[in-house]
Amino acid sequence: MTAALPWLALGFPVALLLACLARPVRAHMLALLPVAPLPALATALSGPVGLVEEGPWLLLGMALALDATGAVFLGATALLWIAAGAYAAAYLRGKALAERFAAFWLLTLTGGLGVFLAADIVSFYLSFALVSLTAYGLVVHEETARAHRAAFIYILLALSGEICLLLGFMLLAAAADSLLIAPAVAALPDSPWRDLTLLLLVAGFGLKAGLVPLHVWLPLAHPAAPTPASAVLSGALVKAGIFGLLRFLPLEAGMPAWGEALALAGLFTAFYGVAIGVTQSNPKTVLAYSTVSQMGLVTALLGVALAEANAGVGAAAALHAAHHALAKGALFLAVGVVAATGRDRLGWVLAAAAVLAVALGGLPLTGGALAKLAMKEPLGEGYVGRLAGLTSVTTTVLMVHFLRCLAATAAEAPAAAAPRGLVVPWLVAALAALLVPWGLHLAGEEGALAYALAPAILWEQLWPVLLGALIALALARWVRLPALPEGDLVVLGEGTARRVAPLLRPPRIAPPPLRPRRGLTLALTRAERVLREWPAAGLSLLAVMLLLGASVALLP
Amino acid sequence: MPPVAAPEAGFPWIVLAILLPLAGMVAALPLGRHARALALLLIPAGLVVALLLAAQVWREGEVTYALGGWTPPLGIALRADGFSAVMVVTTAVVLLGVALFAQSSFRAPPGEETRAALLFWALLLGLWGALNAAFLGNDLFNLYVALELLTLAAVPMASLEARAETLAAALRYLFFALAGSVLYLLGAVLLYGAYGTLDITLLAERAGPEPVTWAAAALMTAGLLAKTALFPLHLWLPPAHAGAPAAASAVLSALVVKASFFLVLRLWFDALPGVMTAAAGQLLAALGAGAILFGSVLALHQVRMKLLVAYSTVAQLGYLFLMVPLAGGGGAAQPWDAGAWSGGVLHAVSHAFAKAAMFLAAGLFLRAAGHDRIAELRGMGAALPMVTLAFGLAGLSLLGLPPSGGFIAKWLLLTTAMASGQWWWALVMFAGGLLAAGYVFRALTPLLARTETPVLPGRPVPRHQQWAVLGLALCSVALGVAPLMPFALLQVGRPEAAEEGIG
Amino acid sequence: MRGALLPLLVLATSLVPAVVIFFLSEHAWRTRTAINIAGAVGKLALVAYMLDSVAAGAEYELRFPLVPGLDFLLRVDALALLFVTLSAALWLLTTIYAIAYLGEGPHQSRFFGFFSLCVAATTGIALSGSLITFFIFYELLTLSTWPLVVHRGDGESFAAGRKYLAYTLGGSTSLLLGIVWLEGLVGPIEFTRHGTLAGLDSATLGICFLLLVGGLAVKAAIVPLHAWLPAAMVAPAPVSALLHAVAVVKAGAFGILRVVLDVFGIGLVQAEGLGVPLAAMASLTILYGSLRALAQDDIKRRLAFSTVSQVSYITLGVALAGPVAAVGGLVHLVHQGLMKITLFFCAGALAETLHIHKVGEMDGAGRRMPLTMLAFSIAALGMIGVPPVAGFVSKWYLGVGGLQAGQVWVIFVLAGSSLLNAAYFLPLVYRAWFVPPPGERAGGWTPLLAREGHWGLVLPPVATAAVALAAGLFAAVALSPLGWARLIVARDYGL
Amino acid sequence: MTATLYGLTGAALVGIGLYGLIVRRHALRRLLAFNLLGSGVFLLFGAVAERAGPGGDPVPHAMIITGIVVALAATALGVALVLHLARETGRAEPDPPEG
Repeated sequence: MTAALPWLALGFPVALLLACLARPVRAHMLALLPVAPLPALATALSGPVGLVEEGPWLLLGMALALDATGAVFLGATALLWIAAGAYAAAYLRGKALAERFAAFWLLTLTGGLGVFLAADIVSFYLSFALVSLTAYGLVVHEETARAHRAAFIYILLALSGEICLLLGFMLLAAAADSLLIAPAVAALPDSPWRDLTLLLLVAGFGLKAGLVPLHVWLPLAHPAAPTPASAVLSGALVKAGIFGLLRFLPLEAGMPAWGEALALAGLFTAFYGVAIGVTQSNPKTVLAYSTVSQMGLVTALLGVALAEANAGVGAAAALHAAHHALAKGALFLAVGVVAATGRDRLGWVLAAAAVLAVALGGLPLTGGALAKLAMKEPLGEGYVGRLAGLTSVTTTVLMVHFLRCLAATAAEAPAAAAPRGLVVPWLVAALAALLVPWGLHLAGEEGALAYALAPAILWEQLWPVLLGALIALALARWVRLPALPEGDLVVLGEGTARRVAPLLRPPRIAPPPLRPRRGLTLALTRAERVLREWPAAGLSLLAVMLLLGASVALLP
Repeated sequence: MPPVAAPEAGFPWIVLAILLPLAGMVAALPLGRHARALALLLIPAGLVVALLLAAQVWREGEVTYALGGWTPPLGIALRADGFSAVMVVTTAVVLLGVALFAQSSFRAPPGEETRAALLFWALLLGLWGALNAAFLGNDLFNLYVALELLTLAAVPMASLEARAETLAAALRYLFFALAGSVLYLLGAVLLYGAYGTLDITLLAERAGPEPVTWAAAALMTAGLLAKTALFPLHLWLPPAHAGAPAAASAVLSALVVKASFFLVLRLWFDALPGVMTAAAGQLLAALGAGAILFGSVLALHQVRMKLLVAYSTVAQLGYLFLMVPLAGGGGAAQPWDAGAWSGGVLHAVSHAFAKAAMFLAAGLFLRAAGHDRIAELRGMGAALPMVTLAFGLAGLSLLGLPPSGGFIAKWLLLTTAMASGQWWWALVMFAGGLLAAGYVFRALTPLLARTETPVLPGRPVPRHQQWAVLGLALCSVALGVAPLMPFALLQVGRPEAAEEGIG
Repeated sequence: MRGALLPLLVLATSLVPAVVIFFLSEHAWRTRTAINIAGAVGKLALVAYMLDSVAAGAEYELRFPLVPGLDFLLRVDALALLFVTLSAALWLLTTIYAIAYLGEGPHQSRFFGFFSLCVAATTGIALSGSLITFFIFYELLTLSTWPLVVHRGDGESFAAGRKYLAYTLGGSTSLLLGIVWLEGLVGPIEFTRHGTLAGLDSATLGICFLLLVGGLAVKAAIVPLHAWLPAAMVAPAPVSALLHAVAVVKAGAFGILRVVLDVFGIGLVQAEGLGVPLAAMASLTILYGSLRALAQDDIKRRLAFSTVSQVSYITLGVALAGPVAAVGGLVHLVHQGLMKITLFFCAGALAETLHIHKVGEMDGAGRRMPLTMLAFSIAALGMIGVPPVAGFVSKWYLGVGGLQAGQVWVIFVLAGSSLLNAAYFLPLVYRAWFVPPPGERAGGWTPLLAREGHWGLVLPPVATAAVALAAGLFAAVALSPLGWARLIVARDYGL
Repeated sequence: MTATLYGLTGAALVGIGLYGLIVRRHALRRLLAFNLLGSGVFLLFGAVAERAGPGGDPVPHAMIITGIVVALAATALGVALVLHLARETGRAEPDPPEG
């Protein structure tokens, strides 16, 4: 039974999509969205399963597996998908093109879950590509100019990322002569193309995870999508990149140079995201930058692990991912709820959002705090660890900024209330964001509870949050930050592209004029006229005769 | 002494093959309008005779027959080897097609003037007799008579439509052919003076390389080339062939020029193999190459379809002469012997079918449209689909593309050329094929063009004529699908020089 | 005896209809359709039967001497069957499509006659067991395609036809020269007798390889011999489908496969260093074709240049001369056919139903013809190499094969090509699905307005797209194109 | 001796005939030139027969007679054509005037 569950988890959304070919099912398509991830949640809850090679006839021989880390990733994202799905069902009801949205949603969902379940390279790539490409449909959905631009940049970078991954995977598979991920990664350190492979993989996954400078699509795409889509994009889909790094970096063997570089890139991203984020005013954009920052942090964690050959880092990363997925998802959903809520009822909504937001900064007793706790040890005491600790402060700064932006977007009518279809999924996600990390934490070693509640630890977690909040308020009060465009660096790229594009267009070459009659033809026609003359013909007859005679008589 | 077939060795089909048409011609003259019926009766019968002769050759090997029981050098011998048999059968088949085609064009219903009809059928029978005589004769003087008879039948045929330009063309044809005949006769005289015989088999034994034979060979070959219209002696061919009525053009282009070619081969391979040199072979091939390139380019630029087809004949005749230096070349790697020789002969045969079909098709277009200007034949393909198909199929053979007799022939020639290291002749053949593609498709293009309103033939084209054209074209294709039988037949009595080469 | 008869029967299933159709009256619509469909179905059935037995190791052979030493030889081996199966299946669909596409148009007997003849020639090419038999059918293909290219009968068609002939006949000349040269040295060359060329010197081998592959490269549209292909897109859509996916281009690629695998043999090609230049040419073509496609505004022209690019994957695969890459090349023969024919079917349907010819007119096409555009999108994604569509499998094998053959640059060619493919295919897909059709507000989609064309124009692309998807999704099944390609390579390499 | 004389005369006739055939434009002149040519050849043949010894070789004689008949027929045909041509065009020159 457990062996069949992963297949069910992937097959169910696809089956639902196929069922939508029938008109009656299609009429209720939106209602399917929260149902589709249920088997995946069940799979995650039933715990790790070993390698399941029940699909040797699929793709190039498909195999699935679920380890403990994968189960956490899968479970958390499945929860988010359920909540966001329910939210989407309410959000899009009766709107145009809802069916198209639902179709892309189901496809993205399948890919997003498949990433965590795939045990062979090709299935992984398939899932990853499915996520990347079909998410386009979610980003562009509203068909506004902004959505088109965001979606274009998204697909451009996503495709580049796909290509990098494809090449990396080819190199990996060719070197290992195996399509299963585990043996292929184990063989990577001895591959003749080791560095090229790593470069391509890091670029491909980093792009998805928003590693600077490959992050530019993220602050454009996440806000442009409809709110529930933003939630899964920022909550669930970026995790595919992190999970990819976790799966494909040779953490057991360790590679100090690569690890260090990755850690630095991650840290830089963590701070960069915040720095740009505080200049933004759209709450969704701020959240997107926050995602960039958070993923940078996890990347730094993985970098350290790679440098130190610490294969046990998965649990910490998973915990962070689980929390971030649910919290960030819930925050995005909150944006939609706030937008539908009047000033009169805003208070409790903002309060709940505030808890979620500051939890990302590591507010004690929240899931965020547990995540930071789990990451503390693997990050170590070095400069990376210390700098990573500082991100609690910066994250809080960004989150407070977010709350201020969020409050400004409330509905105009003071008495407006968000429909229940939006509020309930949001609350479920928010609750999950608080509770799931605790569940995971307590499932760990004994004494985990006491450790997490030790006053020293609590203080250690509290002061950065307080500091961050103070800085944020100070910034808001006294500093006037410049308003940077969404997607920062991308503007430079677009400008360059606009200038370069005309140069690439091939010049029009006029076809050469046809010459009426070519020289040879003319000459032959003249020759024919001469040969047709009677005396010429007679002389040729004589000439042929003499030549024949000569060749018979004189030549061998 | 060659074995002489005793009269009881087998029925003398060989004699019948010559006598039947000649007797028919004589009988036709007083018959007037009924000459057509006689010809239509005799031609199928002649085909049967030809096939029986071929079967005889196939079963018994080379057939010789001494006329009146006198053996050479005193008597005159007829001889049928595989080569002759193949040519005789080809002639009969082409004539059958042409006769079917012509039976409605050259008929004289009671009350109409009968001259053209009588003349055509009588000439056709005479021509046929002359052809068979040329293919079956084993005596150089006999062959001269056959050639002359051929000329005397062919020239009036070219001028059946007594317009000024056809008459002029016929006169040029006549003069050139006569000049050729005289040269040939002069050579024959020299040979007789030196060796006292004109029997090919005996000459082959007696003739050696000495000045008399050299001169004779040069004279006879030049004379025959003039009759074959090998470049640069082709001046008479395009106007004569293009000016004749379609049925006549078909016979002239398909068969008449082949007779003198046949004699060139007889002379070089059977009569004087020891005399000819490799250099002479290269010279002949060079002329052939010239014909291929020159004729093809000119065909490419013709405005009228019949002229295009006529120039294509000039070009295609060139291929025949490429076999001379290639014979005997590079047999080691090939599973066949005498590839080039067989290829050349097969080319002659497939060209006969194809060219007959093409001229007849051109004639039908001319009839339907009232003119044969290629560019103005737009839409004729839809009006006469079967004829267009036939034209295309015949073109296939000229291009040397499979499946067609032309392809097999070209293949044999090409492999020998490459195997014997004479790659330059292969290049010429390739160039010729490409040029042929150029002119064939240039002619096909307007035919297939779509017109605003469907084109209707100006004069109705009888169905049996269309079938005759298609039948001939299919023969050229069939030769490419099943060439084994003619190929094997060709090997009967094959001259040694064909395998060992000349010079 | 039955063994010898089968190849002939397979050939006859399209040859006989061709001949019969030529002589049918223009108005005998029902008879013509019946004969067409019967032939196609019959061929498919025969092929299915042979697939089963060839997988079990059977081989069929029919030998018919034309002249001594020049045998007409039909052989059914695994490679032949790969191509035959493709052409048989696509023929059926293309016939259905063509019947719907041409409707009541003129000259149908001629069209379908040559159409069937074209398929017969393709079948012959696939089944031929010796170089000369191959050449015979190769030429038959050239000639039977010309009337199809010029079918519209206007000036543009004839210009295209002239170009087509000039290129292909030039190519055949080179091919024939190569064949004649080789056979002049070693006698008849059959595909089963490996090693006959081993004794020749390097220069001769090199020149002959150049002549043979150069001649075949015309049909395979390898740069710079590709110019006929984009010109030939003036032909009706079913003909384009035939040219690009089933017959002509494939014949060239298949010929290169035969020459490399069965005439020279991988070992000799490697030893003489002939593979790498060929692979380089193929790579150049892949990139050049894509770049040119990018600049085309006409949809069919864009697809045509895309074919130029895609077909060279096949050549690239065999030229790399490693088993895995060869699998990639072989399997792309089928995959490209499935995907490209889908694209052309769709382009034709768009032109017929909505009069869409240019990229800029594609706006909202997906909302108006959802099924057609779904098929189009699947095929386009497959061309880019997105899993699980079949194109991915080809690319994967080519890439891994290239790496294992020590040619790392190959993967960058693949990467560049994929990006370019995306750059010229995705705008079409994007416009179709995400831009509202002219005259409709953004965000409005009323599915009821969808108007697909005649079912005969919809079913074939949907079917081929489904098969392309299935070929990728179930690639690991033994009878999938991939499974079959593996079987061929395993037999050829004696693995 | 007679044989040599025959031979020389024949050779001279052949030369003259060839010259006339090539150079002359008028159809009748060409026809006459052809007859000269033919006669030259027959004379040569006669010489050959003479050389065979006393009484001569009968075979060439038979051939000469046949040849004369053939030449006569050809000449008749030629004359008929020339007449026809002259009736159609008023000229007896088969070559197109522009050449």
